Amino acid sequence: MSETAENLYRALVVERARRPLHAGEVEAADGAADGSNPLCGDRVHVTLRRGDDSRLAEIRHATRGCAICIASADLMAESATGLDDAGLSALWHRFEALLRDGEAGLGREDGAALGLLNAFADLHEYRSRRKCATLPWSALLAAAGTGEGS
Amino acid sequence: MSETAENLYRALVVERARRPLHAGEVEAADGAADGSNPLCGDRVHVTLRRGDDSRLAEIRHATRGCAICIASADLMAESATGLDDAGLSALWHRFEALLRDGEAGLGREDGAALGLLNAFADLHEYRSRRKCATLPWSALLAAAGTGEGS
Amino acid sequence: MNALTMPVPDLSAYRADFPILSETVRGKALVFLDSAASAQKPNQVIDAMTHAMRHQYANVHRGLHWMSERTSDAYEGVRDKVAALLNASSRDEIVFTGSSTNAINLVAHSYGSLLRPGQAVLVSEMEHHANIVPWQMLRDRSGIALRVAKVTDAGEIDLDSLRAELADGKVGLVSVTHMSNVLGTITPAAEIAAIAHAAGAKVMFDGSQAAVHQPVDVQALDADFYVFTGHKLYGPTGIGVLWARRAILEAMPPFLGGGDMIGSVSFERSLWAEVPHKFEAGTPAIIETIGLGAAIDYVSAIGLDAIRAHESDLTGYALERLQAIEGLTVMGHARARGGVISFSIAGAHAHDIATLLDQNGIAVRAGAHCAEPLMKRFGLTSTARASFALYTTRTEIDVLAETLDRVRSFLV
Amino acid sequence: MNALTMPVPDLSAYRADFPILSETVRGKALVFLDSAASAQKPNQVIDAMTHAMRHQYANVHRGLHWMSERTSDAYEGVRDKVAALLNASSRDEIVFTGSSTNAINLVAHSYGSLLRPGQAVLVSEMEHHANIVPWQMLRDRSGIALRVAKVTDAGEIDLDSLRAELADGKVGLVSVTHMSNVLGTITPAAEIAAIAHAAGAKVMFDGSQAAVHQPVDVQALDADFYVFTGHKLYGPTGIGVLWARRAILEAMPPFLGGGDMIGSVSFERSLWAEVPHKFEAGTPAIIETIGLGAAIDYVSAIGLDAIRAHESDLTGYALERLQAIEGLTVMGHARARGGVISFSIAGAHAHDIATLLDQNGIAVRAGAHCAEPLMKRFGLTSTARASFALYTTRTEIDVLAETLDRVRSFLV
Ligand SMILES: Cc1ncc(COP(=O)(O)O)c(C=O)c1O
Ligand SMILES: Cc1ncc(COP(=O)(O)O)c(C=O)c1O
Repeated sequence: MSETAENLYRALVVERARRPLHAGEVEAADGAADGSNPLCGDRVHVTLRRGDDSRLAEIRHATRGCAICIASADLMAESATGLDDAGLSALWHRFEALLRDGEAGLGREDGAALGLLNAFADLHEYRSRRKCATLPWSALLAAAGTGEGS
Repeated sequence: MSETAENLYRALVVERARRPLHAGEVEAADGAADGSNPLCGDRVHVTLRRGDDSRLAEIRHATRGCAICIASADLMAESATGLDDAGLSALWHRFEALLRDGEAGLGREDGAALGLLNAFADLHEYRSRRKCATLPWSALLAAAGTGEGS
Repeated sequence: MNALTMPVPDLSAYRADFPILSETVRGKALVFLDSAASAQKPNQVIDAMTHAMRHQYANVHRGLHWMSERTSDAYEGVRDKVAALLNASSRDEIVFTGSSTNAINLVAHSYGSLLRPGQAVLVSEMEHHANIVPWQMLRDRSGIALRVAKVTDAGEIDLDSLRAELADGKVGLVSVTHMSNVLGTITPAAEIAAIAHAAGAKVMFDGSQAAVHQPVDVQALDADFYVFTGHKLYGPTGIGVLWARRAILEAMPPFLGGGDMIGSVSFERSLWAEVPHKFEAGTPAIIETIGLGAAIDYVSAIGLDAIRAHESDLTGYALERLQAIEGLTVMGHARARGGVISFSIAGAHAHDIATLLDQNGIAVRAGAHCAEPLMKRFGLTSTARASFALYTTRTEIDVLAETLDRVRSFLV
Repeated sequence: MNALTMPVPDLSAYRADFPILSETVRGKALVFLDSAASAQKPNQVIDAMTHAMRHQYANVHRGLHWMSERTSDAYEGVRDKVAALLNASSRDEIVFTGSSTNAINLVAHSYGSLLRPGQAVLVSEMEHHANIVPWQMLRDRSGIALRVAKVTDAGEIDLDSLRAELADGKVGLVSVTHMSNVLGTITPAAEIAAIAHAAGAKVMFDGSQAAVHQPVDVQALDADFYVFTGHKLYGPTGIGVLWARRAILEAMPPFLGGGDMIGSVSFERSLWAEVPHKFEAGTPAIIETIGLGAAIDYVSAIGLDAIRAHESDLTGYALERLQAIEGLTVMGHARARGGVISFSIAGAHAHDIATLLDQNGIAVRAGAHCAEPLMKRFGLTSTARASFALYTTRTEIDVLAETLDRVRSFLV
């Protein structure tokens, strides 16, 4: 695959799809929600626990889906841990912008804030796959009760 | 109109459309029938009287329609007078062939048998007008009870 | 004629975009005055369709691959163009259908199924069969009533009759034309919408003719449904449009079942997709939709205001020239009218007129124009009809008038 | 594979007729293996449509003028071509619709309205949504039952199950596919027709896939209804075909109302036109029908026997090459099959496979293929699907197999 696959399926994505670090379920969760795409049958179950400061202390996902979907769930769990609701919302909007417009559409600050999530920078060229990456987010936003998400 | 109209609207056709010679109704008719074309609203009422030999002794038509339709009714009445049922049927088939294929499709004998009806020789090039010429015939065939006609 | 603030634009340069206009017919230059039946296609439309088939084509929506994504983008992009053309408040209010006829049948089946026995649908006497027969079929299927608003001698919808039919509050839907395909009358759609709404009825406009000849703003009209058909708007056949308010579309059940209109399917139960996809079953008319998009770009670049001004000028000129012909009567004389003129000549049958014009290369329509009830209202069985498009010229109207004069003296 | 008496023909020269096949995608030569979703179009089809729009176009049927008559001739001429393609006993048995989906919905509404509560429609587990959802909607509208014949593990219709569902004589219509768009299975249509008729049911075949890959003879099959869709037969979108026996069509009420399908209209009552026009409301897809005619001429000149032999050879080769890939499973192994192969790779998701193939210029479909119940039957949510056409080559299959091998080692 090398050169051509590089762009979309970066090593980090393939790695996390194969061996997710945040798979599973939070015990005694403060929030939980499902996301599903009836067109391909993909499903994500997200559970989360909040700290005393109400920030997201732990996020786990149980995902049946494609590599993009699993890796997105996993990198989402990693990136969103430690955020408060405003921070989660801001990160989601940056991620959405990345999927819509690619890196070109983002300021330097956004790029820095996205961190690991920049692994999906090339997904904007594959419009029909965007939903694979946003599915875990809609579950997380529902589990966090922010009233956002697609 | 001259040159171009010549072919379809021959003088005989225009003449008979303006002043039909066989318009009207046969009194104490032996047969009568209507033809109508709902698409253009044209109507023909044909009445006929048979002689002692059962040949067609008199044919009259009351036609509301276009020039082709009125002229066809009138030339039909003239040409069919004196025929027996077999003769009527034969003339109809020749006329139909003329409308379908033009003069090229007919033998010399047919051409002679058609007589005045040859005035419609160019109608085959105007497919959507053919029905205007056949409408009176379907009424006549019905009035004569031959079980033919379109 | 309406007083128009716009000077008459010169659209003659656009004729060159329509290759068919250089054809000869029976040895004469084609004079095509049958655009109300179907308009000719500019190179821009032909090229858009050809380009899709040569370079960028696959089935839409379900494909993850490049050709499918790009074709979906092109297809869905036309939804935005249609929304802009009609000034719809959302692209999701645009449903693609096969034609105006299909769009009206969709509404008659789907919205019609929400009407209850005792309720009525109100049409006018000047409707095309496409806006009569679907309602008759609904009536016979479901026991709603079909009411008819009268048309005046001038050829306008009689608004008093319309109000009277609405008075008992039983009419659920008023469905009338926005421009008559026989009389050319442009109906006062905004006024009709206000009257209908005041009586608690929804209102649908058949814009098959109107959308071609003038700008349409469904929000300004306060319409609930609007339909038009691609082939009259210089686009391909096989594609039409239904616009309806989103809340109405959402309340309507789907009409046809199949791929693309579902969320999920099991034998027990299927879930419908969101609007507008709920109403688009099966592989859509992809290439034709792309062609329609090119047609919308084309007329938008010229400007529908300019097209209206051009056709208005032509119509005024044609009325003048035709009415000068001995024995010629024009059907209807509405104040607001577009480029469609139906006429009779005393002593000459419309079919003979049409055929003799055709022998001179001039294409007009003759018959009842799919509007038998209107013909009956005027005591006619058939007329000849000349209709104009953005590519029609004064010279063509001169040829029509001169030839008609000769036809008359030949026949009468 | 069926033993075929015909030697494998070399169709490679025909590739040049399809301009899109020279395109590159993401920098690679396009390898288009998604023809079962929609086939690409040869120049002959593109040119026929372009010719109509450039040189000979007007609305059909009602015009007396030259352009209209000639266009009507071209349009009606395609009815003869379709009748010949299907070996229908009369051209009047051919109804033009917008697609297979529209054709099946027409039958579900019109013929469906003749079925009585207590009667049933029988489909199979391997149907496309287009042959499921219209019957569900009929069920929910009119109280007929929807029954389902099982599919065997091999991916064939279980004829014992079919017979069992027919045993009580309550099934009015059996509607099954003639070729699965997921499994490639070609169903034993003549045998199914005999079984259905013996139980007093009529039978309809969804030929959307079958008509593309093999000769079809509706009389030899003893079918009652047959549908197919133009865009899969190398024709344009927006055009489909319903064939049905004349007596059945005559007994069926019309479906959509409007122009062209009526004899006469008054507000009280309208009279329907003769078949097939009774079922063709409004301006038909004129340009698309002409395109379909060109497509039929095109495949007929090559010969559907030759196309079948070519695709059969390709399919055998592809099955061999794909099944050699580690972890790859082909869905179904019917004895009679056409050029459609669905497959999974252990540990790799179909969407990832499709996207990685697309990055290499190879277009395949991934998902449930508008056949969710069949996927569920096989315990799958999605597969990748490669499908072949007359222009597909062994080289393309080599590229697919080699790339799949790399995709597998990359993902798994
Ligand atoms: C077996 C089968 N039936 C029906 C259809 C529907 O065809 P269309 O979308 O052209 O209506 C398809 C293709 O999508 C198909 O493969
Ligand atoms: C006013 C009006 N309504 C409806 C139609 C039907 O359009 P279509 O035949 O494209 O469905 C037409 C044209 O034929 C029309 O002029």
